Amino acid sequence: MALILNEEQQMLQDAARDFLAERAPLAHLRELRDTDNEERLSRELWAEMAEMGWPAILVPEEHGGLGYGYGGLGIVLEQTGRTLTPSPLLGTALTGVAALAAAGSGAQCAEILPKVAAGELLLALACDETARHDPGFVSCKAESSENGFTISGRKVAVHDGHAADLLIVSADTGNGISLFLVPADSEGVTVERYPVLDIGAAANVLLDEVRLPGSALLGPLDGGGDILNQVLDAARVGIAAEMLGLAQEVFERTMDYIKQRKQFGVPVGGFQGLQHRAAELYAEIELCKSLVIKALQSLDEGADDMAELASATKAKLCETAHSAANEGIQMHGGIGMTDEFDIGFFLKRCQILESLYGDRYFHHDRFARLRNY
Amino acid sequence: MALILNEEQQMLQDAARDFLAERAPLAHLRELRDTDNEERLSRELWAEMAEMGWPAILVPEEHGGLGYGYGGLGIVLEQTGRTLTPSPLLGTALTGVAALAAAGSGAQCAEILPKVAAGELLLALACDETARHDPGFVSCKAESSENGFTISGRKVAVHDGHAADLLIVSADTGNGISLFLVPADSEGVTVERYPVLDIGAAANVLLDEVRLPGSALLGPLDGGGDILNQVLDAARVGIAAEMLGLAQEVFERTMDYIKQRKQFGVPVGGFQGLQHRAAELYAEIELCKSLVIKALQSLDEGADDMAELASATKAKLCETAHSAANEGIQMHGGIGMTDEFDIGFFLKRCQILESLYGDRYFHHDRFARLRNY
Amino acid sequence: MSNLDQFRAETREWLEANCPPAMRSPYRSEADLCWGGRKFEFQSEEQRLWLERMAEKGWTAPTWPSEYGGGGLNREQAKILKQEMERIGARQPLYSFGLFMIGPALLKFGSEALKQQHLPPIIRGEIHWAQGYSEPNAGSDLASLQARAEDKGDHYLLNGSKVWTSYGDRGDWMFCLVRTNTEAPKHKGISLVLFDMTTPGVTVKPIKLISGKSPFTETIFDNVRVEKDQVVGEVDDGWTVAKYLLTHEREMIGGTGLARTGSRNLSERAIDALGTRDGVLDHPALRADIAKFEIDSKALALTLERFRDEAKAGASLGAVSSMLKYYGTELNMRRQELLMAIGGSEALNWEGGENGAGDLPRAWLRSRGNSIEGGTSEIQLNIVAKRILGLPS
Amino acid sequence: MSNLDQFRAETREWLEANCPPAMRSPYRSEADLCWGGRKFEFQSEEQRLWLERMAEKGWTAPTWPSEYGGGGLNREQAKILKQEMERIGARQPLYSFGLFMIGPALLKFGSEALKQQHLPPIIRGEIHWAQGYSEPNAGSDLASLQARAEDKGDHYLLNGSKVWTSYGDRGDWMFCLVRTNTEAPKHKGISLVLFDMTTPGVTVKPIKLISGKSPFTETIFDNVRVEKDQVVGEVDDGWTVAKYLLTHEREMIGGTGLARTGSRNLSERAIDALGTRDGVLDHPALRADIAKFEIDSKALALTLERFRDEAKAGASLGAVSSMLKYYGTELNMRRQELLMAIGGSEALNWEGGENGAGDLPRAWLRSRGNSIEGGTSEIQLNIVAKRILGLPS
Repeated sequence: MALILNEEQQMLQDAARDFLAERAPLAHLRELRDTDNEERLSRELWAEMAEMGWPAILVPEEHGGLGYGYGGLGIVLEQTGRTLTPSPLLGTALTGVAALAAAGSGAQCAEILPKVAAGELLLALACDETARHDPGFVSCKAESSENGFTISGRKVAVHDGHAADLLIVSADTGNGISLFLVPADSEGVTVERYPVLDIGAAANVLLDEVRLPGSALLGPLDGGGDILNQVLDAARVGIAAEMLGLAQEVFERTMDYIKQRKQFGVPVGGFQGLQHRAAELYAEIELCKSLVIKALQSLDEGADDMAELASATKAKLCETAHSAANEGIQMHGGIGMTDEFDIGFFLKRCQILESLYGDRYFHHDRFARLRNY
Repeated sequence: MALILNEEQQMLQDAARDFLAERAPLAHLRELRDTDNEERLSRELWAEMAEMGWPAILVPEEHGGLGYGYGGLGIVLEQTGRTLTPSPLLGTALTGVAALAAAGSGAQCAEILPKVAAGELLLALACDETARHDPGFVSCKAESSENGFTISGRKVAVHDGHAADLLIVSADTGNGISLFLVPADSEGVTVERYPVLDIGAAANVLLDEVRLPGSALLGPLDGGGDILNQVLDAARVGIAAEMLGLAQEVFERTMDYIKQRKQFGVPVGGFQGLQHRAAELYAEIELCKSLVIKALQSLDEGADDMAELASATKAKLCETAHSAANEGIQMHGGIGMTDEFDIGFFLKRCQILESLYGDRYFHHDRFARLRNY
Repeated sequence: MSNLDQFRAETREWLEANCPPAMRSPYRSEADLCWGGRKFEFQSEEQRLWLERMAEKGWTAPTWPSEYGGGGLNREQAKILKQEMERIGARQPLYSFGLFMIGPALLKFGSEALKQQHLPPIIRGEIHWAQGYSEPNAGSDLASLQARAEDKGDHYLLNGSKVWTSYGDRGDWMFCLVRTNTEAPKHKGISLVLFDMTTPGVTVKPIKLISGKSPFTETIFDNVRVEKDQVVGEVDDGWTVAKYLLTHEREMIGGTGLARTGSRNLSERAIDALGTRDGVLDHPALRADIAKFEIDSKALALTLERFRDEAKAGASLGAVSSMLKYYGTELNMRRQELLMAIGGSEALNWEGGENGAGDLPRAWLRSRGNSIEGGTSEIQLNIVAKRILGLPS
Repeated sequence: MSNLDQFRAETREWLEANCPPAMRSPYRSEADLCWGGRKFEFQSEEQRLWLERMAEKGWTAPTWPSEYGGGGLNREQAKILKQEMERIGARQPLYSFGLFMIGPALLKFGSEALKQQHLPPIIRGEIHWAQGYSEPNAGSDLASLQARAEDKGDHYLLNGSKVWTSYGDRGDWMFCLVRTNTEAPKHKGISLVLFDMTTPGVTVKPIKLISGKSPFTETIFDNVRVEKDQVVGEVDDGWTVAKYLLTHEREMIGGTGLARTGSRNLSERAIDALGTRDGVLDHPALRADIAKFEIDSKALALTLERFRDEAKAGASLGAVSSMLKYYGTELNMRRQELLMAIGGSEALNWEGGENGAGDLPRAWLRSRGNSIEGGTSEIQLNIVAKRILGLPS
């Protein structure tokens, strides 16, 4: 498939850009923070996004979705990366839907996906138990009990966990990992919400002998490990798409600034020291664009080398977006360090996205392992 | 001790610089190559160096040496690093003398060191058996036999091994590593000489049931491992001193070149892109100077943290000298790629010194291990 | 017993007797530093006492002349005092911009009257000095400053503003670069003036950083009266004083990248967070990055030591302060980046974490400014390229 | 069956029948490439035959018009030919600067007579073209070239010299940038001329590189006669043609960093040299560097693919060739550095090693020139900064 957007995708991109410019530019993030919005999320905005069809992009048509696939959802995420718009897109519209599409029974899909598509239900994936991403490490235990399971353990740094209605939880079921659908209001579930550095939020989730019906099992018993990896790879690519938007936006804002900012009587963008760094960053961002579009297409195609490509993409975006965000501050000089100016928000969000589902170190290691070295 | 040269050392530095400028500037290396000198070494030059007292610098006074210590020898090595002068200084005057001083019996020292000081005997340390430095890996075996030992195995990449009269060989003696003094003309010793990329040479050494007298054992039986590490640390610091001279010289030549070389009507050294890279390199070289002088002083003082400091110094010099040599070619442009011009020789020698007794990867790892992580 | 040995013995005895035990414990945070000044609230009686006792001996400024209340020590004696304080882990009795910055400038450029007026209160920690250098539209190009001191006969009238004053909200007096001559070329018409920040017309506003904290302020001048005898050095020649001060500042900042006393080093934190495997840190790639950092950190510490030794031996250091500022700040930024990588998702917590205040991500964000404040890294590299390497403009 | 399907079937059949088995094996070294030209010695009868057969169909230049002997294929057909050749692992019948460089320039700028004269021998591999661009004192500043073509009425007389001509010693004809007008601004008085290198007054000298090899030559012109009808494009407007050619060259070089068919990839070589432990390469730090390299390599390959797709969709690429040249060459240099690190002391052997000819260190040293030849990395970054990012001069 050609590594360019098709006509439908270009229309989606234009629509997303226009909507975000009007309804959720960067000022929206600042407003959420400064009005002490507890959830750091605007439910009104989410309702509008639902009207735009965004939570339904990945949902198959038979469950009331649009079936635009990852290629479509990636386009929207890239745009929200530019505006740093807080939304449940990643946790719900991507990760949540991917998990149900990959492993959900007919009944589970029929129950949950239409609500997701309508923007009425928020999901979150609770898979990590340590400060460093390590989905294979699961000490959370689910034991069979009459007509269902009893699950206990603690999950940390659950993205969107502070707002989710339904948690997808990985647990050790004796002979492997299994995934479970756990309503956040179940008895025994404690959601410990905390603010993170871009002034979004996340949560640690305590599960204390939470009793679940048999229908809470998502996918095969003891067979959740592969599904989890598959869902995580989709999430990683989605995060990379968001980081691509972030990197491009911070870079473009910085280029605009150094073209007009004068020092010693000339624009600072005329100094070759900055120019060479800018040109190098441009090259890295171009490489990122290629990885992201290929990875999104490969998700839709179910490509064999998906894991390798997802790790390559996430690793590269972690490096490049971070450089772009750092250079954004450095090239803005003192003003870039002030809270009043927006450029610092890019670095904050970047750090969160880098950490989520594996940083550069994690993915360099995984990439090498997948290539057998 | 203050991190500066004392008066005696400054005089030694001046003398070395003057001698090399007159007798062994870079043209000397080129001449050795172009006249197809088999050994890639000038015996006449070595005799003159011996007259200057260089092989005797590290030799204790009681054995006919000067006892100037590592501080003194490092100064000379730094200067030969500037002129890329091929000589047996590293193998004989540093490594060889260090080994005897550390572990030699009175008789061994009395027999060998005066000859070394007089420039009449060349030594080489044969400790590696694989293409990557790993002194702890010793498959070469020495077995006790009547009145002595029988030693068999293969050593690779022996620095100065192509010219040495006496080899210092590490071998497994059952309960540890031991060191042996092996005359290169012993029966069963085959020296496979090969040219290396700066057009010096090195050798692989085959030992096939070489019979040695008991007096060939250097230091305690099975106790050679620690001595070897101590000798290697001294050698690493000496190599770092040579690399420091190399880095400074290639950097200074490059700065001179970009000040006068014009492009687009102005000196290329006026472009900020090059200026920033040059300034960064300057900073790295300044850090290198500090490590080298401290490490040389610490060798003379027998400091506790010698191993850590030697690894830090070698690692940092590997990185910095390599960058300086690469930038030397890049900033010279096309002419820097030609054999006719001298600047490329710095990169070639640099690569050899980097590889010798552990590259940057080896020493980063060792440094971390020594710091318990 | 030599004079120096005797000095050491006396110093040791005095310190043992006078340094309160609480002042011999490692710093727990920046809050433990004693900054002095009118608005300063002592953390403890011990802190107040320690300052008072040291100030009385002039040992808050050991090498300053005793006629102004300084210690009057020579270099060897000062070194011994430092060693003896380190021996018992004594804290610095006073940190202040007066001691580090305007004091040395006054000693070098100030009139006798200015020295007598300002040095004693600095030594006693009574006045917190604030720096008025940068302006909103003159970042790296400091000499293009616009704050204007108009000659009104017996005084100046100051209008304009300054930004990036460290802890300006704690400031009692300000040393401030102002334009006293608008006709001259931009480096020529500048003077360094001193004034009390309670003078009518001075307004101080905090600048909130991306770290959520406000360690800097903006200061606005609306017809502020500055006495003519409060000019340091020659009128219109303040740039000479400013350059001296900037060099001084850079050298101080150059040490930022080094592990500070009391702060746990990087590899120990990494082992706590990541654990070991086969005896080494269980994260090979991060381990290599930490080793590179620690080697560079060690090399920079040795370089500071070497430059001090060279200076003692009479070498002129000049622009190397730019190199130190550049390298030290870049190193500290690398350190903060590594701490974030080690911390993983815990390092993202804005209000929790180790000290319960989001210290880790806030310190990391704060460090991004290191390569901007006090002259950007780009400016330092320009200085090295031109003044040390002699590359053409 | 569609026309394209039919074309594929016929192509497959023809290739099966005509590509000699020896021409379906991977390249073992550069020596396996067929460069053509008067001085070329075929390595084998199969190599000669394969060139002859492909040239006869015009498939050495598949998309060139058939009137000049080209294949006359449209883009889809050319793609199918490429796929079918890859399917059976067929080697390229001919590599030449005629095909890659002067041919496309002639198609775009050349007179009808020049096309008829030069394109057919290029397609048949009969003439090896050499490039005359750089001069000893005009490196990156190409337009300051001095080689002078003096107007002698019906011809020019050429004096001066060129350096860095790839394989100039194999050259039959040269395309050469010369100054035809010394009055005009430096970019305006340049023309691109063609001449036979056997013309009296042409002297070719090898340039020995630090790798010990001589892939480049210097060419000296002493009153060399150049016919006036051998000017490509307008007289004095050769800069336009030169820019087109440089862009073309950069795009070609941009692919250098990618793993080539038949060459073993980095991680496999690393495993051979270093072994594994617990299932991963037994050298954690080098392993991370190799992973970063392989990720960047993959990303660059995808970027080349994406740009091709964008070009097909009508986008104008322009200066991105500078980015590709920059990144591709830097990547190849990283690759060579990693190979040296993997090789350890074996990589230092100047005459031994894997192929018994010091290939590894020589290739590494050769690669240092990648960021210089064809426009330095600095020049490419300047072009990106100004033409793509629009940063001011």
